[in-house]
Amino acid sequence: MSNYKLEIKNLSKIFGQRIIFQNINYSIHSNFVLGISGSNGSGKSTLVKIIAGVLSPTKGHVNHFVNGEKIDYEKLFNFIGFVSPYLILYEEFSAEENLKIISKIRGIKYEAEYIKELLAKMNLYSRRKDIVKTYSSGMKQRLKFIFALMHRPNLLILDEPTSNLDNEGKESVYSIIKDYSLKNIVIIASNEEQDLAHCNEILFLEKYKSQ
Amino acid sequence: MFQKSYNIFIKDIKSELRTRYAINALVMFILVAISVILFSIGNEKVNSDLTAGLYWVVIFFSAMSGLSRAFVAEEEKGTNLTLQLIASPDTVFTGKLIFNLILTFFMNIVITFLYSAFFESFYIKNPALFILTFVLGNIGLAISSTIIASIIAKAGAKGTLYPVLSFPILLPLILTCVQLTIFSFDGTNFESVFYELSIVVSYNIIMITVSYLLFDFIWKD
Amino acid sequence: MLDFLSKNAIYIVMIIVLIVWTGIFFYLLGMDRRIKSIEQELKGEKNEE
Amino acid sequence: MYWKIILFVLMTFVSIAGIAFPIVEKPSAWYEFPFIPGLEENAKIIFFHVPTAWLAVIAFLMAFLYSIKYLRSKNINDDIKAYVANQLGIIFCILATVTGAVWARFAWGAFWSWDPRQTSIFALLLIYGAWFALRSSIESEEKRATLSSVYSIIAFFTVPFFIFIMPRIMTGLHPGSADDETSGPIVNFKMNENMLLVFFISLIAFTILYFWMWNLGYKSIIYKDKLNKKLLR
Repeated sequence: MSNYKLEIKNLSKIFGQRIIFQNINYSIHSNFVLGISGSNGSGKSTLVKIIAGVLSPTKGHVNHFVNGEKIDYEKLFNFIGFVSPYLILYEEFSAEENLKIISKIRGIKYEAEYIKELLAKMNLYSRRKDIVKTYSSGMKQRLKFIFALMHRPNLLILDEPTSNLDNEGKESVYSIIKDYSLKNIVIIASNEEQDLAHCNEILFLEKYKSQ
Repeated sequence: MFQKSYNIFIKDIKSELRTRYAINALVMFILVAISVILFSIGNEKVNSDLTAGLYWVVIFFSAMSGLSRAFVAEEEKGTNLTLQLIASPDTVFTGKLIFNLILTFFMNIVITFLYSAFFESFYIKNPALFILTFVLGNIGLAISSTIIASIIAKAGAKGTLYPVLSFPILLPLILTCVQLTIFSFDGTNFESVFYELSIVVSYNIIMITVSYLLFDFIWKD
Repeated sequence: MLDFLSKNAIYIVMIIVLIVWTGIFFYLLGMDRRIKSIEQELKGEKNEE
Repeated sequence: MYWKIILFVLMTFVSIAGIAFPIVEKPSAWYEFPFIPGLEENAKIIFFHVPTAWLAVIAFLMAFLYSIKYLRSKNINDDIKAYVANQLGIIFCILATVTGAVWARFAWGAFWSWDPRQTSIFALLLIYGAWFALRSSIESEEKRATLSSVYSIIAFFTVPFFIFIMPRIMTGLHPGSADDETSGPIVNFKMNENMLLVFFISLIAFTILYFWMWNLGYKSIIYKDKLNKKLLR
């Protein structure tokens, strides 16, 4: 069992003179689902991007620990799975090619069996050889889940996970969240009641607007 | 680390072959640029100094039309975030740099062949010096244009901004390379061009160091 | 005095340059004051909060 | 406050000395400048032209330093300081280019002759121009600050190359570059002590003036931003 710890210290993000959020302090361990909620434009996506290390904060730090050891920023990306509406995969390649290319760039082995399983779970196995450009938005969203899970991350960040999904898709997402949170951390940024119902704790961004 | 960068490069090549945005346009651009120069020269006899200058002018503008592709394509497709999530900044930069290096060499070999076919004064008396200049110049060109491309990919008005930002940065390199090309036409020996060669080498070293140091800041939104 | 100046035109140039410089200097001085007063005002408001 | 008075006195002195002190064959009195063959009365440009070029370089250096500082601190005020430094830099760079060209028309017979110094200042002008072009094309304040800082730093590292390669490629006409290989901004043509003194006073006065203007410039922008923020709330 992996022992993952996420630590958010005095985190602030300021765009120009506009304060997005201020002084967020949080610390969570494995086997935890954290929800992030806030009105549109409140900075949910900004916060998850900072946690994933693709955006730099104005002040404060986000530290990731695995088994008590701090992870270098340079290696962080292999510990994180990320799903969000603004994430776009390479549309000129097929789903399978995308996954193969990505695992090569990540420098990990392409686990054919595991990915086949994921493709089947996400109802994409029959269309795996089609170019992503021809997919519907719901199918693209499901492909993103495979992209996020294929390297078995310790921290799964889901930004609006159920957008564009039908009921069946939503159900499989919830089952993933349930399975995954047993050993790892899952962060869900969403405003949907249904999504937030799966969280152990919810962080309301409105509280961090100003002191 | 290098293996991963190489895989990014392979991905770019595959994507390029599938979409063929840059390659076709680039080859046409080179042909057009050289024929414009040939038309404007007419029957005039061009001396070797001017030929060397024109040679690097074509190289500069071809680079400006093709080398921004590596980052701009990623930005246009919106796949920036994906790449951020699967590779460290250094890996990405190395991958893109390899892509641009290959593209620069391909492009400039084509240009060199066309020049030696159509320009009488493009006669090299010191081939070793010419090849050395060519290799070092191309490396410098690829490094600087890769880092500038990563900047303009995040800015608006990408097409026009690229040559504007690159020119002052590339000017020292291009001036020295023009000088070295003239020397290779004149058949100057290596000892007397040591100064120029060391300038090009130090330019390349400084640029690659600065690029790796600064790329983190550009790449992280 | 006038006679001397009309013979040595360079001194007229000098006087003109001096006048221009004095003008620029006092303009900058005024600007400096204005900005300082804004600074005071901003600080004052902070204390009231 | 004292330094403002000092600035006023120094600049007044430079204006008087630089314009009115006579140039004679054999200087004897303290206010007489030596006669430099080929330059004659034109030599007086040094008191006004060289400081503008000097300030263009100082501004460039300041922008570089504040760009580094911005990347480290992510404090938008550092970016504003770099911005104002570059604003003043481009103004002084244009002044230096124009005054140099006007002078060159009478000293060398042409406004522009691609002398190493002229080429270098042209390159500096291009860098400044490119920097402002880059800035105007980015809307997000933070991105603009980061990218223009990065560009500032890259550009800074290319400038030394001009100093090394220009003299090899072109023959210099510029005073102070005729027979020195490095052709840095060093003044080694024959000035006597008086002239040198006035020249350095002029440099000091212009530098103080620059810092004053820079100070006013960045403060006005920072306060404007603060007031905007207050109004938004």
